[in-house]
This record gives sequence, C-alpha cells and structure tokens, in this order.
Amino acid sequence: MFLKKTLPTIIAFVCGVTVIIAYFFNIPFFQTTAQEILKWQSVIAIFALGLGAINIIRVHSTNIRRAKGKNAYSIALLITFIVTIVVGVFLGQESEAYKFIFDYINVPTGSAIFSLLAFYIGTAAYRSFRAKNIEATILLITGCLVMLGRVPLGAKILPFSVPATDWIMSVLNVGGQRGLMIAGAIGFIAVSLRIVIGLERTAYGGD
Amino acid sequence: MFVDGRIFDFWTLIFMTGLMMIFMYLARKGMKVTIRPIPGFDAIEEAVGRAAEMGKPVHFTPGFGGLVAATFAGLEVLRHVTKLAAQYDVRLIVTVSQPETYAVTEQVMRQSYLEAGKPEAFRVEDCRFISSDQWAYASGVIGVLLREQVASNIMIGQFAAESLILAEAGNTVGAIQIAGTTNAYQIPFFVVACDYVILGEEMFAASAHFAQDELHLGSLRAEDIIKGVSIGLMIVGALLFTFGNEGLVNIMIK
Amino acid sequence: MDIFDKLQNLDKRVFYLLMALAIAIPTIHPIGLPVEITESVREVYEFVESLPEGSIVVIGFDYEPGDEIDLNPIAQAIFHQLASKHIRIVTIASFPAGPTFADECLEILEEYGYEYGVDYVNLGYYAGGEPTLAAFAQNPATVFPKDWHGNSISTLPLMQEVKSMKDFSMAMTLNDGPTGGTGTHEWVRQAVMAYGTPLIMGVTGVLAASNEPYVQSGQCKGILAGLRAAAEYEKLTGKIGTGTVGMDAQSIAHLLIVGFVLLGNIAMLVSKIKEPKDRSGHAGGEPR
Amino acid sequence: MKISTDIGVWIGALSALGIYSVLIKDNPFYTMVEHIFVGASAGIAVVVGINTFLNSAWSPMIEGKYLLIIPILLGILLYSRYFEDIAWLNRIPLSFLMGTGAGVAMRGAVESQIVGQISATMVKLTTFDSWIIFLGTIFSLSYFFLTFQRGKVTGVTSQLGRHFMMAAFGAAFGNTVMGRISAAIGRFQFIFLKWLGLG
Repeated sequence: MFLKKTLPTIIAFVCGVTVIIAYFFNIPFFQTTAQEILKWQSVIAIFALGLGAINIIRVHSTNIRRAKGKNAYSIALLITFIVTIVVGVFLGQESEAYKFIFDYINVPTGSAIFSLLAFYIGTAAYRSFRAKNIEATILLITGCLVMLGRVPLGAKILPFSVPATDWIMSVLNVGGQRGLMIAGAIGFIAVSLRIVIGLERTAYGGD
Repeated sequence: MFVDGRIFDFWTLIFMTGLMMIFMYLARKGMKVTIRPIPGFDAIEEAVGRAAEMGKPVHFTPGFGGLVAATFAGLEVLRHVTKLAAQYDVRLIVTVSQPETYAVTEQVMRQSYLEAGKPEAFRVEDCRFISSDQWAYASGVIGVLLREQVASNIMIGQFAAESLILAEAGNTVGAIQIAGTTNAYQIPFFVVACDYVILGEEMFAASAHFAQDELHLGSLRAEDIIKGVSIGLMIVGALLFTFGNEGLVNIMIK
Repeated sequence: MDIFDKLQNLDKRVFYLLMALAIAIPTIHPIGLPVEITESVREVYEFVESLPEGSIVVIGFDYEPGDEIDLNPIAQAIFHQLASKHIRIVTIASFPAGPTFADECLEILEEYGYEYGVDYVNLGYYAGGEPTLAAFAQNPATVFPKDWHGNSISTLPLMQEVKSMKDFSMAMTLNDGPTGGTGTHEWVRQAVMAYGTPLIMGVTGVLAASNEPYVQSGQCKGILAGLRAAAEYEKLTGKIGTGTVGMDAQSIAHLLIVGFVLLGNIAMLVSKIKEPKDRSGHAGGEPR
Repeated sequence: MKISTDIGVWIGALSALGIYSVLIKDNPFYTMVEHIFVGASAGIAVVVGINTFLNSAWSPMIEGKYLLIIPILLGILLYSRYFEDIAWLNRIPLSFLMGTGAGVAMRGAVESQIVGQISATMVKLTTFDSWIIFLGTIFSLSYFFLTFQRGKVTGVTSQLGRHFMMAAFGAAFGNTVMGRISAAIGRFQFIFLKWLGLG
C-alpha cells in the first residue's frame, strides 16, 4: 500500500517542491539538489524513449503480421528505423552514412511537411474568414489587414494597411493575448498543484 | 535569501496555491460551486457519439509537448474521452510525440479503460508513439487521420506550428474537430480550422466539467478569485501610475 | 447549386494549384515587382556607405534553422555592399547552425576576389550567449583559438588586426530573438555600451517593433526587418538576389489568400441577398 | 535546364513531391515517404538519446558520480509495465517525471506569465493606445471567469473580451503567413533550381 500509493505521492511532492524552492531562494543545498533532480529527470526521460521504440516495433510488426507480410509501408518504416539506429550507434553521428540520413532524408522531408502550411493556411482562411457574425468579421478584418500590410504589393494596393498593421500588432493584439496568457498561467498552476500534492493520480496508475 | 527579482513572485505563488487549497477544502466540506458551460467539452460527447453512429474511430492527441502543464490538461481530457469511447464502444486512436508523454499517456488510457470496466478494450497499437521530431509527428498524424478515416478529431494539449497541419488534415476527411491549447500563437489556427475551440484556461476545467469533481470545482473557484484580484491589481496599479505613483509597479518587480 | 454557392465552397485543390503557381513562377523567373524603399532601410544603407574603406566589421549569425529564409538574404545584401567598399568581414555565431549559414552567405564574396583569412574569416560557433560575447569583445582569441574550419587564428592575417571590439568599425547581429542564442539586447550592451562600436541589426519581421526603441535612443544605427528589408536593400545595392525573388512570391501569395477570402465573402453576400427574394417568392405560396 | 546528378538532391526532391502529393489526396507515394521519414526521424531520436545517455549519465557514473545509478535504475523501472506482477513499480519513475515537470511549470508561470503581465498592464492611462491595451487585457481576462454566473456587467465584458481575443487571433494569423510562405519558397527553390536546374 505504502509503496504503491504513498511513495509515488511523496516523490512527486519532494521533486516538485524542491525545484520550486530552488527557483526562489538562494539556498545552496536546494539549488544543487534541484539541479540534480532536473538532471535525473532528463536521464529517466531518455529511458522513456525505449518505451516509444518498443511501441513503434509492436505497432508495425502487428501491421505486417496482419497483412501477412504484405504491408510494404510498415516494413519500410521498420527498416529505416533500425538502419538509422545501427548506423548512428555503430558508425557514429559523424559518419557519412548517418549524415546522409540526416541531411538527405530527415531535413528536406521535415521542411517539406512544414511548407505544407503555406497551402493549408490559405484554405483555412478561405473557409473561415467569412463575415457571418461579429467574431468572424473581426478575425477577417485584422487577418486581412495584417496580410496586406506585410508585403509591398499589398501596401501599394491599400497603403492604409501598413500603419494599421503596426497598430494592430503593437496595440490591439496585446490586450487579447495578455488576458489569455494570464488566465492560462493560473490554470497551469492549478493543475500543477494538483499533481504535486498527489490529487492527480490517474497518470501514474490511479488509486 | 531570495533570488533577486523573485520576492513578489514567490508570495504570489504562495497566495495562489494557498487559496486553491482552502477552496478545495471548502468544496469538500460541501460548498456548492457550479461551472459555466464550455461548448467544446459538450461537443466531445457529441463527437464520440457521432463516431459510434458512423462506425469510425475517434482520434485524440495531447500534442507535441513534453510533461508540461498543457499536456497534463490534455491527459485529463483524454481520461474522459477514453471513458466515453469505452461507453460507446468506439475505437479510440491516440498519437503521441514526446517519449515521456507517451509513457504517461499509455498509462492514462489503460487505467481509464479499467475504470470504465473494459480493460480488454485497450489495444497497445491504438496508443501510438510517432516520433519526437515535430514534422515527423505531423506527417504521422496526417497519415492516421486520412487512412483511418476518423469521424472525430480531438486535439488538446501543447501545440506548435504543426497545429494547422493536423487541423487541415482532419478537415479534409470531414471529421468533427475539437481543439484546445494555451499557446496564443496557435489558437488562431485552431479557431479557423476546427469546429470547436477550447480557449486557453478552459481546457484545465475538464474534470470539473465531465465528472463534477468537487475538489476540482473548488480549485476553479479559487482560480476565479485570483483572476478577480489580478484585475483589481491592474486597475489600482494603472490608476496609481497614471497619477504619478510607481509604488505598486516597483513592488511587483522586486 | 448556383455559381455563388460554388464560389463559397471551392475545391481546396484549386487553391493549392494557384498557390503552387504563385510561388513557383517568381522562383523560376523573378518578376521584380516594385519595391518601395522605406526610410529605415535607407538609413542602414547610408550608414554602411559611410564606413571607412578597408575597415573591418563583425557580423553575428544569431539565428536558427527556419529563419534563414528571412535572414540569409539580409546578410547577402549587406555583404554585396561591404565588398564593393572592400570592407573586411569577421563572422561569429551563437547557434550551432549559424556558421553554416555564414558560410553560405560568405560564398558570394568570391566574385569580389575576397581571400579567406585575409579579407574574411568565419570564426564559428560560441556557446554561452552574453558572457561569451563579452569575452570575445575583450579579446577574440580567448573565445576562438581556432576558426570554424580548424585554422589556428594566429595563422590568419585578418585576425592579427583585431584585438578587441574597438577594432571593428561596425557590428551587426542577424537575430531571431532572445531565446537560445545572443539577443539584440546583449549586442547593444556588449558592442555599443561597452566599446562604442556602432551596431546595426537584421531581424525577423516580428522583432522589428520591439527593437525600434534602440534606434530611437541612437544605440542602434538601423534595423533591417525580414525578407522585405532584404528586397529593398537589394534594390539599393543593385544586386537582385533571393530577397527580391522571395518578395515577389510573398506578394503574390499574400494577395492570393486575401483574394480568396474576399471571393468567399462576396459570394456569401450575394447569395444572402438573393436568398430572401427566392424565399419570399415561395412564401407567397400561390404559383402564378 | 540542367537536372542535378546528386543523389541526395534527388532524394530530397522526390520526398518533397511525395509530401506535396497528399494535397491532392492520400496516396501510396505519400504513405511511403511518410513511413520512411517517421522511421528515420524516430531512429535519429533513439541515436541521440543513446548518445546523451552515454555522455551525460553512463560515463560520469563510471568516472565517479555514483549517484547517477539512481535515475538509471528508475529509468529501468519504467519497463516494469510489461510484467503484470510488478507493473506498479513504474509509478515511481512516472511520479518523479510528473512531479518535477509540475514544479518547473509552476515556477515559470508565475513570473513571466502572471506577475510580469500584470505589471506590464499598469501603464499610464494617458493615451488611447494605452487604454486599448489596458481594457483589452481586463476584458479578455474576465472572459475566463468559469464558476461565477455572468451578470450584466461581466456578460458584456466577457463578450468584449472574446472580441479582443479574436482581433489578436486574426493578427497572429496574418502575421504568420509570411513565415509559412517562406518555407514553401525554400522548398520550391530546392525543387526548381537545385534539382531541375531551371531559372
């Protein structure tokens, strides 16, 4: 009972409170301990990566088994996954093969996914920037003004958009963002408090 | 003894956490607190119900974050989504990006199915760790949304630039979409692309909304009082400053 | 379904295709849309023009991958101007990816006959932000015993002339914000306030406003913000480069989005005006 | 037109085309690129993880920082979930991760997001702009009263607060477009200039 319920609560409490004290007070003992705790946390988190790796292997080997070996995608994923690990661990991160995977597969594909946003941002705006009600109209007006004010051609078509953009970004924008941020942070603190004092236990196994 | 510039911050934290604990105690003693409706949360039940009717799965992701507050809020929502899914017999697919978040997420899902009385409904391959790389995670989630043809897509937690990629992919398959995050730079993309958006702090109210958890309601009441105090402080401080007294501002930056 | 309903619910792929064209065409074939030169960009240009020929400047590459689209063009535009006055260049970086960006931008100096080690040096990456920059300002050799390519700096003729921040006629930071690397604020403190070396900034678009106070106070000689400033600068130096190309595509793409939004709204408005009429017709009940 | 002969450029260009093909519809080309990318990036994460572990935990431990054995053991306990009898043991490392994460979240939020923002709102109310910032903050904060019934005044302020937030969202949206288009320009330059050798 103690080990299953109370001990995890004590651990969460001690870790949470220590890092908080170290942040506010110049007490060498707490500061070194907190540093150690943060370091330990990062070490434990690395082990979580192993759980992720096991999950990847389980999900995709199940896929392959269900398709009787005909799921080329899952096979490709597992091969690249394992080859990357083998190359990175045995040949090292400085090896040509590892750099090849990093520079020619990881980086360009990642940038391509990121650049999908150039397309998605337009269709999302087209769909929902409609003057259906006051809120959508406000969204539409500030959104379009800022878009025009940011580019030379837009500034040419609607010269007013340039000073309007500056004003929107440095004045109008601030209030709404700030209220949202303060309220969000109060919520942050409440949920974190519940974890530190052990009221939020589902995450590590419930009561 | 105090670190420079953090005295006021410390007492603020003590005040806030103290007030939360007092109100949690009062709520447990029987103080009545009600919560205003949050449309995004009401929509979650509808979304799971819709998936049941269509015989298609529900997708949930707690976002790109590690173990930060927004992720905790997402996991709290996941608890209720899982129970709803168990109740409606709907397949729930969860995708996760960060390994430490994955470690907790799997646990939350397993536990929630157990609490709903259907431990056998949990399948390991439905709680998927994709990749801790932001864009690989995004591409993997696009794949899940498109290929599993999800009926509902729920995204609550911490999100970065991938938010709109996920939301547009969900829109493409015609999923009903509910999203929430505290990141003010990403909310706009959820607002334009999703059906329901849970704004900022609202997403921390999941247990109060779904389970009417009394402790949680008490802490929400305390949060409201803190907001009231903050507004009061801003008004007093601004008025004092306008009339040439910088005292309050100076105390706060101590 | 009439045309206005259709215009409200266009297939997404129509937009995707137009967007692809809007970006592809200027990329393959720069249009050179008119760019108006703003006062702040001209100020920077004139300040750089006023630097003594043959002097040495230091440029900090303080940005991460993702922001090179905005900041590389600024660096290149400035390099063209510096090279035309035969001003020599030392680069440093506060992010690990910085030295690679510096190398990419320094490539253009070859057309001016610049020689590595004599006319320009890429010192590479330093960790630690402001304190390290302060140490560099005091004595570059303590922070960089070797350059990015592994040469000992005692073998580089250019570095023999640089003993402290004072030896630079200008400092510049290409900056994407205060998190992670060295921010603009730190540069103001370490270059301007500590050594009186004039500073200019190249920043991402969003940071322009927050750095404006430094220009007002005179601590910064000027700011180049985003791709747009690069395009303007290219016009001033007469060397059309990635800034102009990018700005063409940006202009067209932005207008395309705004155009689609307007189209959707106009279509919605027209159907709304038409609809009640139709309804009143039906409400009349009796067919004529 | 001079098509590149560099294999790396070819792979980069083909994977970009594969990703873009999803804009038309889900298809095998996209699925394949996605799976290869996910496999490679997850593999890279594991490699980085292993190296970080060796450099920041294993080596220092061998060299005398014996206390590091504790997080290593705690990390191993995460795997107890695969064995039913001892599965509860994984609560110990999880509580460590959660508690530390919560503590870090709490301490950071107070300073930068609460006290800092409140004091920044205490401005001299002498200009129109300062009133907008001041009222915008108060109204939008009042939207988040979750447990109080909305009265006449708070009903209006919270509605106005939502309007302020919408204005901010529109602005943030418009302001982001440039960065997103920049990313696409980068990819298009790669495809058309580096790969196909046009222009």
